[in-house]
Amino acid sequence: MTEINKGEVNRLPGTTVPWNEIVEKMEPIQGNRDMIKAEWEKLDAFAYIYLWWWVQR
Amino acid sequence: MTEINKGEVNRLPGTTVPWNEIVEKMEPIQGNRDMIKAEWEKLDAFAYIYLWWWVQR
Amino acid sequence: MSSQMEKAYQERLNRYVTALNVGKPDKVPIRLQISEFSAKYAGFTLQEIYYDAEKNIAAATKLIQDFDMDTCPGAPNLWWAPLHDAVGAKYLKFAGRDLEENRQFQYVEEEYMKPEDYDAFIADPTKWIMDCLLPRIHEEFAEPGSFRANMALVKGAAAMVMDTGAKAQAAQMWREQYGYPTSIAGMHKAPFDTLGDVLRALRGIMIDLRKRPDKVLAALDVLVDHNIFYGMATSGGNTTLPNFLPLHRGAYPFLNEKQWDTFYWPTLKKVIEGLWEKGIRTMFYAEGNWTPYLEKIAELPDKSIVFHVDQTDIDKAHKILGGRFCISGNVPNTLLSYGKPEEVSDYCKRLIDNYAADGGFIMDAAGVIQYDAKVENIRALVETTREYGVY
Amino acid sequence: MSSQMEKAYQERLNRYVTALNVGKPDKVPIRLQISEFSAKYAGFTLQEIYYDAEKNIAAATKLIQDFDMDTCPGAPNLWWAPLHDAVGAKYLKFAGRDLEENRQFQYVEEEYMKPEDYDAFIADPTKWIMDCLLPRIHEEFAEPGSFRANMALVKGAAAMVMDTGAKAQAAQMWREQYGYPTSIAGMHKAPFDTLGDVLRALRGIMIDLRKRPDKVLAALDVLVDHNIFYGMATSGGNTTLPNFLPLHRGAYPFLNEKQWDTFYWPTLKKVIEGLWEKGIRTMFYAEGNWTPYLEKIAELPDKSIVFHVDQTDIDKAHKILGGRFCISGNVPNTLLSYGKPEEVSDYCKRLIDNYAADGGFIMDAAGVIQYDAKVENIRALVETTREYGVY
Repeated sequence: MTEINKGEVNRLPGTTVPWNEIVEKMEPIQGNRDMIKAEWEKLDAFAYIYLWWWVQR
Repeated sequence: MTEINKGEVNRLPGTTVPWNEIVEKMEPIQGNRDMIKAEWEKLDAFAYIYLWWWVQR
Repeated sequence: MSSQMEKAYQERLNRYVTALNVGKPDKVPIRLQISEFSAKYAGFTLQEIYYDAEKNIAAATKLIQDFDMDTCPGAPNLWWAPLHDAVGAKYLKFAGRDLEENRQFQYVEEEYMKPEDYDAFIADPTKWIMDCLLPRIHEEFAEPGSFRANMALVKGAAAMVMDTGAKAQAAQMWREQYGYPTSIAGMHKAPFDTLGDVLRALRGIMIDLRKRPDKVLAALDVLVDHNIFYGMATSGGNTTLPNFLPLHRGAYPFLNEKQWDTFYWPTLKKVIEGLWEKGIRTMFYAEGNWTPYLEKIAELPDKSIVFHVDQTDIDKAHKILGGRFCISGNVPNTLLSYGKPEEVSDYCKRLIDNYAADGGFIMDAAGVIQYDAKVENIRALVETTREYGVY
Repeated sequence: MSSQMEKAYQERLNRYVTALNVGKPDKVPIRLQISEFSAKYAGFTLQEIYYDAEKNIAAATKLIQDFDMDTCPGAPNLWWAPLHDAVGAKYLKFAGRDLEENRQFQYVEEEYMKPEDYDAFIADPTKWIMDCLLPRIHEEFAEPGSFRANMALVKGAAAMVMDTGAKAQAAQMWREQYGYPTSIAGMHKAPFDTLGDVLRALRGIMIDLRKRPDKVLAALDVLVDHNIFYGMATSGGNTTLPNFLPLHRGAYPFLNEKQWDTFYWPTLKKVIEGLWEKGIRTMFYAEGNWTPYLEKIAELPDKSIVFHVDQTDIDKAHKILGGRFCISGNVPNTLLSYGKPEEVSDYCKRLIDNYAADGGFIMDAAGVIQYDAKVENIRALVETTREYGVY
């Protein structure tokens, strides 16, 4: 079950699938972890904005 | 039921949800129909490319 | 970039930012917020503006070619209709599709969030938007997981990146080829408006204030950090230009004074202060009349907003907020539509005489300039301000 | 755009296109297809190339600043890893994540399409990709309709637009600031490779040829129009530059001659001819050895391909295809990695003497230039060709 259920995840503003939910699946990370995290978070923030855009008109 | 089932739709290359499947829901179109169609088809072609990109590597 | 255009850009930007910082620039800055008027002026139908991304940009370019302002009004469409079509979005009707090709867009107000949704919304609003709201408001996403719903997400997301990218490229082009900055970077909303506009709609939110005020307060609290993030993310972290805040339900007399104090102001204040802590100033675009609330608004940190005057008493706004906050506005849109150029000219001179003397003032229409404004009146506004508004 | 750079752009493009049209330009055009070597040369790790979009572009920019070629090799990454991470794509391993930060990507070959999928694929391949393939190859899309699956579609689509947009902007920048055209516009595949690479994998397709040849033929037939469309759409309709066709399973001796005639060639020929009817030339990037098939390839319409020589017998290729098709290649990658500059130089001179005399020849390495090439050998290739390759 990969679904994130309500309450299980601390979904802060700007996040849909937080990095700490995903990093486990990536381990062991062989190189520069911060670079991978930063890019994950940028695309995740876009997904967040996509959802909220329909509300923040 | 909005799902398109296999065989019901003539999904030509470059299309995912063909214009003729969607235009009925838009009727009556009040203005320039070609402009709306062209933009629908551009985004639909992108969706098509998104899917096939994972195959055409 | 030619150095001449870069110089013009810096001059305009400096004039604008000096006023935003309540200082006195060389001239009164001119910033017009324009939507459908650009289409009319450039000779495009409204359908073209909503559907054709290139004409949408070209309309704004035509304006800065012909009028000497300090900021580019930006592309006139607020929404790119093909993005809405791709997901089957129900809440806006556009020119050329549901409406005749020169009719202004219409919002279809409904309770897209139900009273029983409050708990799920409060617990995890982002997930609630995905799981509950989008299937209701996007016809193509009515059955999540279906082929069509999957296509709607792919196209919606792609279209948003395309639209954002086209507008960012346009801003770069206006800078390099015409020496113009844009007037705003990003946008956010008052938590009460986030809840009261698209989600619960006017009728729904007014009932909630009586029937379930605690839920409303809890939802508003949850929204504060989301709305701060939204402003930051949509501005791309820009701390030079103001972040647009279109204000709706807070205008007098939607709410009574107690309701305003309880439901509207506390969370809005937190959002504005939160952005200001990150260096982002809010363009407090006070549509309608905000006169009764000026003393409360004066509680905000100095310079944290530019207060935009629509039908607020500008004399009182100037007395209460002036010197601490930049003020912009307020040439009436009715005057721009039905008045004569001389009347517009006189109105602008009065504004400059009465409110611009110490700086901290930006010339603008009272509201967004739409299809009905007359070209000669816009010209009168711009030319009068340029000639008469020299410090 | 400065007129000097535009002039340089037109000169390079004209030289390149003249050769593509089997004509004799002023000099032998130099077109290098470079991937990981750019990273090494620019001083970036491979992880940076795969993860950081700006460094990926900067690496190619560094090459055209330092080497006088006729086309820009383009950004070195074939895939932007954050896009793959966002959907949890399983079939590629990237430097820095699954691999050390300077290891070349690895493809994880599996039968992502099962034998029992043929009928659904043949009936509606686009729907099959969405409904069956993506949940298998994208971990984040394992449960269509779930929150995470929906987010994977949103991010995947957005990332693709971002990546495509960044590369299009880079191409514009290479033209305006450096006077360089790119070497290709868009890509397509042989139907047999579409089926045999990602979908059925080598083992699967080889079994299918014996066990279910009719299904294979039906699937290949379905693919013809899709692959033509894919080439057109990814090129944006560009009819000046060739459309890249990386050829895999058709190299000798993957298939025996009868298999090649039956399964590989007929649908590939249709794709190439279909694109050529629309004005799009194919860059027939024949990886490996294609000597036994040269007579068949000669059946294609004049100029419809540029035939790229890797390990194909270049003498035979020149005899059979020369004069009707441009030929490119074939400086061995082993020579570029382990040879000396004088050896590279001599090899280039031999190529020019033997195959370039009548025009219709483009200097290039035999295969894509990767991490192991030596800088001094690339320099020898470029400088020798520039000096010696003057008509």
